[in-house]
This record gives sequence, structure tokens and C-alpha cells, in this order.
Amino acid sequence: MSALSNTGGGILKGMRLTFKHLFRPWITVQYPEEKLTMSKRIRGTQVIWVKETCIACLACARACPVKAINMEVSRGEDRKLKVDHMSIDFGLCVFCGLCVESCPTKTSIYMGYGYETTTYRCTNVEKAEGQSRSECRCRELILTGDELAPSATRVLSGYDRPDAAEKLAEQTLLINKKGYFER
Amino acid sequence: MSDFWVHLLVYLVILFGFVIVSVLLFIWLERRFIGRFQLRPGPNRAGPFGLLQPIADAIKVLIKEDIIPTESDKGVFWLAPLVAFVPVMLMFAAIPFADGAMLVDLNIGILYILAVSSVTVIGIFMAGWSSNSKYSLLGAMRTIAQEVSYEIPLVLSILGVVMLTGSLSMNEIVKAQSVPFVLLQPLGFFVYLSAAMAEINRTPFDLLEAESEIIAGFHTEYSGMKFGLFYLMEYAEVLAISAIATTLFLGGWQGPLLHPVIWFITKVLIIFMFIIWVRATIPRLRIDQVMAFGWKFLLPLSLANLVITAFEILAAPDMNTAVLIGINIAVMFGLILLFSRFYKLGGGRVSVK
Amino acid sequence: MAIKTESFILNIGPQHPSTHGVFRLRLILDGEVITDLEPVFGYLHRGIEKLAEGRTYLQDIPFTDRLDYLGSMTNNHAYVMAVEKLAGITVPERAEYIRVILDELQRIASHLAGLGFFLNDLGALQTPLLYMFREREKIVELFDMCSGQRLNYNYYRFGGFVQDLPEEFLPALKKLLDTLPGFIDEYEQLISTNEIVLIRTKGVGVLKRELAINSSAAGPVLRASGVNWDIRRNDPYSIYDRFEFDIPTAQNGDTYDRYMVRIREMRQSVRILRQAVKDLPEGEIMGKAPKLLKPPAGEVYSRIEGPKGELGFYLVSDGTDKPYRWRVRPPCLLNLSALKDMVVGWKVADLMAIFGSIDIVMGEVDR
Amino acid sequence: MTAVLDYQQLKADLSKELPGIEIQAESSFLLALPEDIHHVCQYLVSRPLQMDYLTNLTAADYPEYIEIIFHLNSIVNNTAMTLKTRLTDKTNPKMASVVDIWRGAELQEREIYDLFGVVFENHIGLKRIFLWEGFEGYPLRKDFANGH
Repeated sequence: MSALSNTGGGILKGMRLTFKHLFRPWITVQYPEEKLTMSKRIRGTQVIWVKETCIACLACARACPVKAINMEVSRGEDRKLKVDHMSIDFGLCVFCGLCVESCPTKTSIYMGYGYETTTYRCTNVEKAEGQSRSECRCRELILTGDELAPSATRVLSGYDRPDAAEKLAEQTLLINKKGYFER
Repeated sequence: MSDFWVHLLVYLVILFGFVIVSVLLFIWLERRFIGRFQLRPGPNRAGPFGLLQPIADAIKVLIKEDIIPTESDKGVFWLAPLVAFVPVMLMFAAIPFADGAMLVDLNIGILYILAVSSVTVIGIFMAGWSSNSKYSLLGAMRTIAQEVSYEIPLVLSILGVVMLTGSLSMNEIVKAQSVPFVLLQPLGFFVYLSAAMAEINRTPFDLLEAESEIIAGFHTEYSGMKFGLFYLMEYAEVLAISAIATTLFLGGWQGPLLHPVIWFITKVLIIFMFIIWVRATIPRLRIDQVMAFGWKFLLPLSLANLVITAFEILAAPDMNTAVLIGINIAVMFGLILLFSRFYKLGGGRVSVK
Repeated sequence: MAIKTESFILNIGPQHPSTHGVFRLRLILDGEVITDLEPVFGYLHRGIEKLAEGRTYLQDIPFTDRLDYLGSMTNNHAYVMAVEKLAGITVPERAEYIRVILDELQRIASHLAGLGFFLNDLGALQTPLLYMFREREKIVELFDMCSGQRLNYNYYRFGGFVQDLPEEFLPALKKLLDTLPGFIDEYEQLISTNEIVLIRTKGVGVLKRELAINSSAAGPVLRASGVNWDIRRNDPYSIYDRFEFDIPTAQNGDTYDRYMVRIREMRQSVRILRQAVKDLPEGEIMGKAPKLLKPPAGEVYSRIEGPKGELGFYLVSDGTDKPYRWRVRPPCLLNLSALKDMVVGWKVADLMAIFGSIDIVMGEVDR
Repeated sequence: MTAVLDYQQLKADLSKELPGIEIQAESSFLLALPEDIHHVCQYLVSRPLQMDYLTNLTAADYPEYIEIIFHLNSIVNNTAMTLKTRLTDKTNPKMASVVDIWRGAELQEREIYDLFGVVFENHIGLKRIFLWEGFEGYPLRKDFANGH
């Protein structure tokens, strides 16, 4: 091949390589039919709030860098703090996971395992006086109270929660894909 | 109705059907194969194996809004896709699908095809000029420079075949190929394929629509069915070039056992696959390198090919075919190696005050 | 008779397939030859430096992810290191090793993406890009495994990490390290000797050694011009002084050299990774760091060798929990300083090759 | 390891080389007057110091002054130093540009002009870099009002 350098030898080498790739299995995933198991620590597009264990300490609201968490607490008759209102604006949320890490109980707020939260359009727009279009909030993306609770579609992710991670399936890795490593 | 009109009507329908169907098939094949080269499956949603994808695309293109830029030269803008598309269709008139199975067996067949195919450039230039966009203009400028210069090696490489056959009729050329001319004219085939790929703007000569540089070149401003016509034209051109290469060099419809039409289509597909393969592998050249490759490399090679062919015909008309094939292939490799050592690309940086 | 010609202005971008984001180049062309050029920035300016001043040190980590979004791990590292220096936090041994592992993986991933886009700009369809993204995908999956996301990792913390590596991480990494050099060989087969790549890149867009230093170029761009300058070697941070590796340099400073330096750098990264995986100790992952960090008043400039070059953070603390001044030294922006000298006189097609070989990410250029 | 220069030594050298300039040596940086900065930089970039690599050029807004910070490196000697200057006139801050010494200063000076409003004299094309022409105010100054 060296005699052919600068004469098309390099091109031929490259063409041989692409020809070899013709017989390798493809690496892309046919998404809606075929789904990968995500990482156990996935920071999906959900944040799950467990009302029962929450001690209303506001640590998550304070940790949030974009102030997406809106939590109002008051002191009840038994001198205990209770949550009056809890809402998270997923139009603002950057899914950084700082709220999950800051939680002192380690059982009250979780990242979600799900990542399919697309909606087609935003029908309810919350617009205050004098706000521009880009500043207004989409109400469908603001989840309040019980909407934040875990459910069948809102599975807890193992992000900073090792006990939740144990319940999740192994992540699929391209590197373990069968029939892929022979070169 | 006379036989002439029946013949004309039948073949017009067959031709149009053949071209449209195979262009759709080609689009599917190309996307599918490029996908496989790139480790992905390619279009696989519409219909079995994604076979209906080009039809879905065609419907989408048809019902799209037709945008005409306000500052454009509207008449020319309108006319350009037609001027580019019609000559490509005309080219198929003289291509034999089987023995004599063609619209007209012109006795100047190959000359006619070359003449008609050159008109496409005007359509492309009209599109680039009338769009009133700088990207389109750059693309059109590149096209003119490229297509005009590659016409010469293209014609010269075909001349070798014509000399061997002694006829310009496409059907006669096929009949004369007891041995496919690719073996007798390997150099001619190489020059023809290179020049033809430049003529139809396939990688690595796809400068006029270099996506990473000038967006889409001459059809940046086109949309809807006008864009569809350009798209169709490109693939029809590929089909035409593959068909001509098959006819001139690969023995056309000739072949044992199977029906001639099947042989013809198989050979066309082989050439097309090769073009896809090249497209999947290599990057594109720069405009001055394309010009240098045409003028400094392909042109001398095609001239050399002409001289060698003439010499073989005159000096050794009765030589054993097998020996001749050996000599020709050796000469091809020798010349390519020699020329690639000699020619300099030059160009590069231009000093700007 | 002289032909009367006129030069014209061509706007490349802000929306263009090969400006790698929203970047605008105002070209003055004489035919196809570029006679003048003016880069226009700011289409992706989000004011991250101002935003960061209004948040606590910890809350700024997600913002660093969004600078060079193809190199979030190294961004995290640079920022976290600056704050650790400012507050005097020590990092445990194991965490330092993991930082080196993640940094080098990120370097490979970033180079793969950069080279893929560069070849795409040269016009090689998407074939090399997809081959390179295949390997990048494997690395990104590793990052996903330990940090939970694929692009904005937000994994480093002051003093260590959020969580320890999952147990599946190391076997997968070892498997990757076994095969990665083979795949790099394949890229070289496809590209390094390809005649068309050679004539498109050799001698194109030369950045001379003096100009490279003078214009504060960094990383592979600087090293391709023949300057042996790598923060990992010249000003070792973390535990880079413990590993054996070479600093690849090239002499011509042209587009091909910048490509070649990146390829060789990937091989060196594999070398570092092998050593780091072998020596990785057990132990703590998080050093002692207060929950609400209040560094003493003062200032710090700390830098690392990111995939694109020297990535520095200049922080000023006034003793509160929020930084007083938060500044990134953006290698991508400074690599563009000499763009005009590299490009003028070349053709539009070369502009894309040169621009692609600088490998910029707009998130960091505009911030 | 990059060696940081001894600022006291540097101060002594500088006052010998460039008599009549006022210079202060702190523990971690060298402080010069804005009028002298061009001369000082010219000395630093020449032999024997050869601070040929301008790593980082930035500014910080303090209540009394705007501070311009130069982080310099010498590629040849592998040394580093920090040079600072303070612009006390906050309504109309200006100083000499160092683009003729380091080309790398071009974009960073434009950035400082854009975000702090410091005018660099003799700069080759001083205009806003990230924000649009006609933007009011200088965002990275502490008195700039913003939503957060």
C-alpha cells in the first residue's frame, strides 16, 4: 500500500474500512419500539416529592439554583412544621439534583426515573401583568402537591439514593452489546 | 395509427415510468446503504424496509408551500427547474434497455446524449442567478466552472469506445462488446467515471451544494415542488450516468442466461452502489483542486488513452484479446501512478493586500 | 482590458450548518477568496458570570456544565478545584484518581466529537462523525452511569464527588480501554492517509508559533504550532505528576497538525487511563467540606488542561457564601483570536476546515 | 511546576529599568498605575522575563475602583505572575490597550469594555462583543440591576 500513498492508497484503505462496516451491526436504537434501560442514577425529567416523610425544612427550595421549587410551610397546632403548598416548575428546573442531595431525611425528595414527559402544546399560560411572552409560565409544567407523589409512571431514581438504586434494573451499555466487539 | 406512434407512446410511458420508479428506488437505496455504511439502519418506518419513504417524501415535497423570494427574478426562477430537469429525461431516449429496446436508435446516439446533458448546466445556473442569494450564486459559479471543464475529459474518454466500435449508435456499441469495454478501455472507464461523477456533482466533487460551506448551493432558496424537481433531476442524472457507463463499458444489456433488461438493471445498480460507496467514504475537494484534477490529471490521461487506443487499433488489429486486456490494465495502472506523481495541485493561499 | 470585479460581503451564520452553533462570520469575498473577516459573537450569551455571582458556590456547579457542553466534566473539575484552593479543602486520594479518570475520558469524548464535526465540515458526509460518536457514546454511557445524565453531569463537589463510582463502572471502563486504541487506528485508516483529507488540510490555515503564543491560543491549537505547553505537565494539578505520558506536539501549525495532535492526545489519554485504573485506591470519596461553603476573603486563579485548552477560573471571594467575581478563562474564545490571520487568503471551503480544526463550542465562547 | 515570580525582586528590577513609575508589590500580585501599564507590560514581555503568554485578562468591580487583572505566563521560562491595576475613575474608566503586545488581549479587552465599560485606548476595534450595540449599562458592575 505504501507505493500507492498519494496515489489513492489512502482512499482505498478508507473504502475498505467503510466496506467492512457494512457488515457490522448497527448501533442506533429504534426508539419507541426499542428502549434502553437507563442508568440507575438517572436524573430524569421528573422530581418526586414524598409528602409523608417531608419535614418541611425548605432545604430543597434553598438549594435550587433556579428557584424552581416553591414551598410554603407553616407551624401547625402541634408546633410541628407542615407543608401548605409545594410546587415545582419544570419549565425552570435544570434537573441538577441539588435538591435531592440537600434533603436531610434522604427519603423525601427524589429524582424521577422517567424521561418521557413531552407534551404537544402548552394550553394554560400563566401570565402576570407586564410580563413578556418569554417570561410567562406554562401551567402544565408546574406540578403541585399530590402530582409530585411517586406512582406507577413516576418511579424513584437512584440518584444519591443507594436504596432506590438497588431496585432498578441494570443499565444497558453499548459496550456490552452482543456481536459488537469483533472488529 | 402507424407503428411509429405506437412505438413512441409505449416507450414514452415505459421510460417515464422507469425513470420515476428507479429514481425513487435509488433514493431509497442510497439512504439505506449510506445508513448501513454509517452503522445505522437508514429509513425503516414507511412501509416494509422503509420502501415507501421516498413516496412519503415526494408527497411532503408536493404539498409544501412554494416560496419565491421577493427579490428574485421570478420568471427565470420559475423556469430553472424545468430547464434543468427536461434534458435529463431526454437523455434516456437513446439508451438501450435490451437489443433495440429504446425510444429511438439514433445513429449519433452518444453524441446526442452528451449534447443534451450539457443543457442541464444552464438550468442550474439560472437557478443560482435568479435566486438573488449569495450562496446560490457561489454554488452556480462553481457548477459552471466544474461542469464545463469536466465535459472535455468526459467526451475524450468516450471517444476511445467510439473508435473501437466505429459507430455512435448506442445499440451498435453494445453489440460490438463481445468483451466488455471496461477490460479493453480500463483507463477510459476510470476517466469516464471520475468525470461523470464531477458532472453530476457527486462526492468528492459535490461542491455546488456543499452543505457545510454554502448550505445547499444553487437550490438554497427553492422549496416545494421546484426543489423536488431539482432533487429528482439529481437522481435521474445519476441513473443516466450509470446507464451510460453500463452501455459503453459494461456490455449494456448483454449477458448470459438472464433476460437482457435484468442484466442492464443489475449493471446499473452496481455502478450506482459504487458511487454510494465513494460518497460514504471520502470528503470533498476544494474548487481549485477540482479544476486542477480535471485539467491537469484527467485531461492528459484521456488524451493518452485516445493515443493508446488509436495505436492499438492501427498497429495491432489482430492481437489476442487476453493479451490486449493485460496490456491495457498494466498501462492504466502505470499511467495513473505516473501522472499522480507528476501533477501538482498548486493553488492554496492567495496573497491579499 | 481589465475585468471590473467587486468584492462582496457574505454572512456565514448565525444559522449555518458548520458554525458549530450560533456564531456569525462576516466575510468579505473576492470571488471565493476571503479578503477580510470579522467574527461576531454573542448570540448565545447568557450572562453566566453575572448569574453565578448571585448564587452560592455550590449552586454554580450546574452553570459550569453549560459552558463547554461537550466537556462538562473538565469544566466541573476546573471550577471545583478553584473553590477548593480558595477554601483550603483537601480531596481524598481516591477522589483524585477518579477525577483524573473522568477528565481523561472527557478529553477523549470531546476530541472525538470535535474531530467528527471537523471531518463533517470537510464534507465527508457523516460517516467519520458517526464512527466517532459510537465511541463517544460508550464514554457518555459511563458518565451517565456515575452522574445520572449524559451531557450536564454536575458530578464534582467541593472535596470529592456526589457519590462513589457504581460497581459496574470499572469493568465497563476496562473493556472500553481494551478496544479504544483499535478504534483510533480505524479512524486513522479512514482519515489520516486519505489523499483528499491531506490536500484539504496540509498547509492550510497555518498558525505560526509566535502568533500562537502571542494570541493566547491554548490546548491542541497551541501544541500543533510547536509549543510544548500543557498544564498537566508544566503546572501539574490534581495528581497528574504521578503518571507517565507524552505531550504530543507538531511543527507546522496547519489544520492537519491540529487533527493529528488530537488523535495522538487520545492515545496518550488511554495511556493515562490505564495507569489510573491500575492504581485506583479504595477509600473515601468525599473530603471534609462544610455544607454551606463560605471561603475566606481572597482571590484565586486556578487552571486545568481542558480538552480545548487551558481552562481557568478566576474567583474573588468576599467572605460570604456567594462569589464576588466569577470569571472563566475560555479557551475556545481565545483560540479564535488568530482566526483572521489563519483564514485570510484562503477560500470559503478552507474556512470551514480551519474553523472546524479549532474546535470551538459556542457555550463557552459566548458564556 | 510553574514558578511564581518573586514580586519584591520584580519591583526592584522594574524601578531600576523604568525610573519614575510607581509600583507596589503585594504578596500575590504586582500593582501598577494604569498610566504605566503599557510600559510595565512592555518590560515584562521583553527579555529576561519574557512573559510572552497572556493567560487571562479580566476585571473586577470594587466599590472604589475597577481592578484589571493580568495573569501572565512565560512559555520559555515556565514562570507565572499576576499584574493588577486599579482604575479609580468609575464614571469614565480608561487605560492603554495592550493588544500591540499580546494579540490575545483583543477579545478579552473587548469583553471587559462590554461588561465593565472600561475603555481601552489604541485598541484595534473596540466595540461590544457579547451584547448588542446600544445596550445600556455594564452588566458585571455591581450596580447593574438585574432580575436575580
